[in-house]
Amino acid sequence: MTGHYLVLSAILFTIGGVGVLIRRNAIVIFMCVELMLNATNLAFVSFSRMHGTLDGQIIAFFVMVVAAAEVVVGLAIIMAIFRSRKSSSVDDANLLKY
Amino acid sequence: MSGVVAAGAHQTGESVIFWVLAVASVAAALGMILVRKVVYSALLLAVVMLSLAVFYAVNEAPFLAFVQVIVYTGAVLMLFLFVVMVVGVSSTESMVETIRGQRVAAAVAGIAFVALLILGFGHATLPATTGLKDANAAGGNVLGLARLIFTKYVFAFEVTSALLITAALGAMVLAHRERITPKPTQRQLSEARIRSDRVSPLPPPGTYARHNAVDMPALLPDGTVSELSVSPVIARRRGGTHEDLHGELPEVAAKHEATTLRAVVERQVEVDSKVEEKEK
Amino acid sequence: MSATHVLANGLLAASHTDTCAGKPYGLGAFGCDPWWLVIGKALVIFVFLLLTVLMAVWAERRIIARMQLRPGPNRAGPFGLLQSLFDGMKGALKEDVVPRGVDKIVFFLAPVLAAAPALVSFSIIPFGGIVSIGGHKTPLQLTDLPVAVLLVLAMSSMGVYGFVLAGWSSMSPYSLLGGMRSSAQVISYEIAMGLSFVAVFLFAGSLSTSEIVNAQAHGSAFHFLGMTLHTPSWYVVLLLPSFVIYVFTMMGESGRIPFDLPEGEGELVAGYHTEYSSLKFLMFYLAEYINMATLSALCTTLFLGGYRAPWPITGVWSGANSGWWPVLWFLIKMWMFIFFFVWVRASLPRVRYDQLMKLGWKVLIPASLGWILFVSTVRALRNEKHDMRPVMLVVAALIVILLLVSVIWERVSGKAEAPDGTPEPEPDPMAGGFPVPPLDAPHYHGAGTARANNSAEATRA
Amino acid sequence: MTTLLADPQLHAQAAQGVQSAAWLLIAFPLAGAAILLLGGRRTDKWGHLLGVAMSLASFVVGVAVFVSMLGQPGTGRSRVVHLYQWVSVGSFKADMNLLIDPLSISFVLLITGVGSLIHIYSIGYMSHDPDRRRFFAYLNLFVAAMLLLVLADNYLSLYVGWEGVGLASYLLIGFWQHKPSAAAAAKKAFIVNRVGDFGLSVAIMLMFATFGSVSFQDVFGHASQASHGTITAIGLLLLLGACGKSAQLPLQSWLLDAMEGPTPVSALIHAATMVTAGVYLVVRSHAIFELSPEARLLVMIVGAATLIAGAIIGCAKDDIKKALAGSTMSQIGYMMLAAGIGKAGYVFAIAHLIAHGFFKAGLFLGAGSIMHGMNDDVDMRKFGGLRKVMPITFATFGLGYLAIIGFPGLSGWWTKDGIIDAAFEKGGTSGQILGWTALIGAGITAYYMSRVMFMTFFGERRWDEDVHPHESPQVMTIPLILLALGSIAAGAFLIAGDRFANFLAPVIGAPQVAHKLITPYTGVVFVLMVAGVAIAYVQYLRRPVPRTAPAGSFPVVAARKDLYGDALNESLLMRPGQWLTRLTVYFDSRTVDGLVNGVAAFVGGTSGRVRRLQTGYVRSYALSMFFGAALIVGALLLVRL
Repeated sequence: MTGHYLVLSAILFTIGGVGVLIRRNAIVIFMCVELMLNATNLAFVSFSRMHGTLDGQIIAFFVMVVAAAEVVVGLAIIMAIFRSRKSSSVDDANLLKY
Repeated sequence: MSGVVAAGAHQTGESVIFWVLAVASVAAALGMILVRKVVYSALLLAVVMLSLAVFYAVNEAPFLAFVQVIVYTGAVLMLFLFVVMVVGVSSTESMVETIRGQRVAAAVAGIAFVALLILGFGHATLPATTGLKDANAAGGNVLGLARLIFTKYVFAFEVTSALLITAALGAMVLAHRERITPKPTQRQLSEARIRSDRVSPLPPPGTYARHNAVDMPALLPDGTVSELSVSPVIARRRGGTHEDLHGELPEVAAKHEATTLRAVVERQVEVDSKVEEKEK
Repeated sequence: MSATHVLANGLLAASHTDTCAGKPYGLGAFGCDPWWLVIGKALVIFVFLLLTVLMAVWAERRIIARMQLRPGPNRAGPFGLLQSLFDGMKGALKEDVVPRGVDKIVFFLAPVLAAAPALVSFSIIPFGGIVSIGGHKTPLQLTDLPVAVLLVLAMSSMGVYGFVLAGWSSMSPYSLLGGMRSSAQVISYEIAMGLSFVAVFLFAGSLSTSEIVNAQAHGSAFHFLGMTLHTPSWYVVLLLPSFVIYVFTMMGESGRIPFDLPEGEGELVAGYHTEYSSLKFLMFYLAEYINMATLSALCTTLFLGGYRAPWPITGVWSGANSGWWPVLWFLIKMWMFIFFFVWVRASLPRVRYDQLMKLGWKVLIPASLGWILFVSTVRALRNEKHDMRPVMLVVAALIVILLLVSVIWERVSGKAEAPDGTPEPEPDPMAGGFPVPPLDAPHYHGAGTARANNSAEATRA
Repeated sequence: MTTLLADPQLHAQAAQGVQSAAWLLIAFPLAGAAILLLGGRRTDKWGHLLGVAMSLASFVVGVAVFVSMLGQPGTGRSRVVHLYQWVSVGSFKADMNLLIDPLSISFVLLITGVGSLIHIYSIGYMSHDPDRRRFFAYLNLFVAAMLLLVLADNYLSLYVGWEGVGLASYLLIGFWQHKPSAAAAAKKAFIVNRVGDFGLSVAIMLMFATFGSVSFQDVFGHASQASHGTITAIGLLLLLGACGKSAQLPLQSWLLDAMEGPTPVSALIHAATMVTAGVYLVVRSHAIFELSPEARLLVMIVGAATLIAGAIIGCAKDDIKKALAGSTMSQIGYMMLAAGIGKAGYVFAIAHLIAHGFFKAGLFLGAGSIMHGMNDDVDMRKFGGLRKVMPITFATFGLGYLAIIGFPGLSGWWTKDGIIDAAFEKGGTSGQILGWTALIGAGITAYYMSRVMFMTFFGERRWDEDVHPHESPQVMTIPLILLALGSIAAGAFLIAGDRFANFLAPVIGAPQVAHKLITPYTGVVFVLMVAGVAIAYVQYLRRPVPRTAPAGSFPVVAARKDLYGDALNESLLMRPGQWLTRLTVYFDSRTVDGLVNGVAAFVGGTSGRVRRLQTGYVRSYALSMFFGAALIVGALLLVRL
């Protein structure tokens, strides 16, 4: 059964990754990143159960904490960019190029 | 149902939950990256997250399941929604791809990635699931987690607390707007108001009009429209004030007008006929 | 059926399924009920909640009326008891208006999202101890979890979705503002609320509601003037600061006066449910009152000893905590809180939004953190078998000194900061503006041109 | 060999008593310079007095050291004052030591004595200059640097003094830097000196490479073991250095322009310091030159050529200072000639140097006194008849004049005749040529000096209406008188009875033959001198001197133009140098830069194409990351499966 969770986790992770690639709205991209983190969490929890130790759950817990911190800062950055550029598209923020 | 639960039944129950929620979560995830409205994306992501919370519960991680709901669904995603509403309520995104080949490449990469991962899982020799019975035995899941966090992972825990503080401060700095003028006190505001042209409050919307919707301008005694009665925010959102001052659809208004006209004409005819009768 | 069992098994993290019969208290007592008993309990809770809402609405109107020296609804049924029932029926039968331009799916989804979690929360509230129903010994509680209180938090955070999405899907500025206010308010107060629970968890040693209630059964014994006395067992006494903070956050979470900013009728018409009518509106109404009941019940459970009889009664009547009697104590306590909600609503004005946020972030959260620090220190010292009295004395003295110093400091510095009356110079919006001007520059608000013209005229004059 | 081993230079003992305080010699003027320069304007009021005091203090120390030295036996007169170890790099060590021996103490006395007189004189001469304090600071610095030069016991320390002298001369010549000519002259002096310094520095490097040391002791002690070529090279390079400092051909061009500095500076440069450094260097390094006849021959040729060239230039100049400058060149030429002759000439070189220090200082200061009275005019054609209005200046200038032309009995007669004699004594064809050159030079000297004398002090008054010549104040005339006394007596004091030769013997070896007072050439010299004076008398006293210079014949024009020295420099050095520079620039910009630019263009072009990958779209970057992740997963699977 645990293998199923791992496969599901891989699929969700990939969907999140593809979402990052094909969406332009910074917020949606951020959501996709969250999806990827969630997918890894699922894998961690499954592994935790598989191995009979709680360490996987701890890691998932830390991932959540770090994700929360990342979201807070990331959204603040999106807000700041939106305030000055009136756009939340990541393609508009392409000044750093050749 | 009380008493011993057969291992087979356990397996079946878990399978049912898994297959239902796995399909739901993958569908929701796919929907999340495909729908145009950002709010829908967020809701679909919430579906995925709640499904994962259930998976955690099934995987004997009750604490994590609720933390998932509280932190991810409750706080993180709510923050997303909040920002979505700040940066643009109706933010729908054009789905036309501007970078050439991005979608195809993304699809190829995605398929390759997931295929490789699944291939890897398929070939890996996963150990038989031990289950967390022993790990959760001494005081339960919460106590077990707490014991690990405050012993083995205490350093990581402290570091994440520092990270959280830093992140909070960073977000405050980033989202902070510097006040460049001192905040006016109530006294200053009232003084400014007394000195201004209008001492009285603005006319409320809809006064003397047919209805009092907030985007319906008030009518002045002479029948003209008072622009001041509608908040400029609403006027801008609606693309100007209501074009029909009676608050009706154009065709209804025309019908209404026709009826009124007919009634007036009929009444006039009636009056005329009465006068004629009297004269006779 | 096996699916729910798996879920319950996972959530309870119950390692041994054969403990059901063995343990009369604690988590082991749950997850063993027959299916008809579970459904029955759920049904009873549902009906109970609906009745509570009806009664609460009636009571609120009557109480407020009495406080405002008027009779209130007194026509429908005895004392107007049926008034809210009739109001509900009428509301449900009204035309369901769906405005043009709303996001129909979410518009429909929002009330459901608001009401459903509110109903779920009550499943972990213990109404009483073990009773015998149809030959089965079962606790008067639908279920319990090792993380039961977290369920309440989770559900309250889910409930916000209803308000936020309602605000968004209405496509109306007022609704949107209401929804955003709601989300910010609930998130902010949820943190303080969670922190106020921590002290309780520390003392009870569990997150399970039934175990928390049990932990409040007996205070620790101590000797005083030759008598053996018991410390107060209820956490409202032991953890008074936590309780006070919880009461504040409870008001904030419920979104009622004085914290009803999401629907402040003076500013936002009716906030997030401005555009709702009929049954959908009733769902929000229902959610609000159920939330009120849930918060009251949770407070009762966590701080007021739950379903246990208060001390004087237990002193004279040993059977007060057995059988069905605890339900009575529980209802009395819960309704005290509901009355408190109503009382506050009748007495206090609405706060300003910035005041609300300031209270949440700058007072409640720091205070909770400090209090938790203190409590956990005390707990740790007690676990290490230290004598607490000198420590307490020293800490108390320190706090008093600190307060005195801060008061004196405020006096001194307050005098030093007396305004000298010189007007502040007009700040230059472009000062330090490299490479971009400050984000709050006047021209962002359309004020730049007017101001520039004014100043130009002033210089010409 | 034996002489070398006996050379007490090589066996100097540690200094004792007052000699160990010899560092004060340098410290006094150096401190003066430091105080005056760092103190700034607040020292304006007493700065000149401090400068004089420091110079005098140094002189007093010098006299004390000299007296203490007299009390010791001849071989024990070399003392080393160890100050500190200056350089210690690997095996290379250079001490900052002071070498006190008869040669250096002679110079010390000359420098501090004449220098002090010039200091005193400057109080009056510069009294109206707002920057007098700075002037004295530079003077002190000059004295300090020169003292370091002559007191050094190794070439490296000597080089420091050498450069210090160059710096001080630069500062002083350009003292009136607001005058473009002064600034240009200062730069010229500095740059021409650089050429000589280059020679000296290469010589020092060569010494280090050959002997592993630069101290006099080691270099002279092992000079005989080095190859002849090396020694010749060192000698020639030292000569180059000497030519730069002493304004010998071909590096003479700066000296005449150096007249742009205040007159006391000219006196200091020409009489006591700077130009004498070259002579000192050659005499000090006699151990090297004695091992290389070729180098010595070149020294003599340079000296003789400069002797004649300077004299010819001196004949044509109407500028009194420039005429005197020409004479300096010429006289230094005598000294170099003498130094080149070898043992027989060293004493006369140094003696002539000291005597010349007195009378040339007197002449220059006299010229300064005249300028002081003539509103800073230097054109002799506008002088005339000054003997009445400036009697003291006339008397002292006249004594100096008599000394320089070699009037019998005065300083110049004793020393110059010795040189001429030594040149003839050298023997051989070269001796004859050099001797006759020196003889003719003496005649020309008499001619141009008489010309200066007659045009300035005799004849009708030709000065302008608004000029009111007057005698200078006592602070200027007293140094003049003292110098005049020196002009009279120095020669006799030094030469008579071989007194100086014996004194210097520990350093440069005892003279083989005693000095003869009357030589076969004494008469010839006297006749030539009289002839020179007579011609000058006929030209400038019998006939009226035109106020504007006549066109003159080719030699006159050539002499006026410093014998085309500048033109020669320009065409021989500057133009080729410019062409070389252009060629180098061309090579650099085309070949070197072309190579570099080609590489850069290649890299730039490549990166210009590669940079298109940097689209600025985060999603593109994310795509590459995702592909990378897939690749890593694939690679892992390949490895594990």
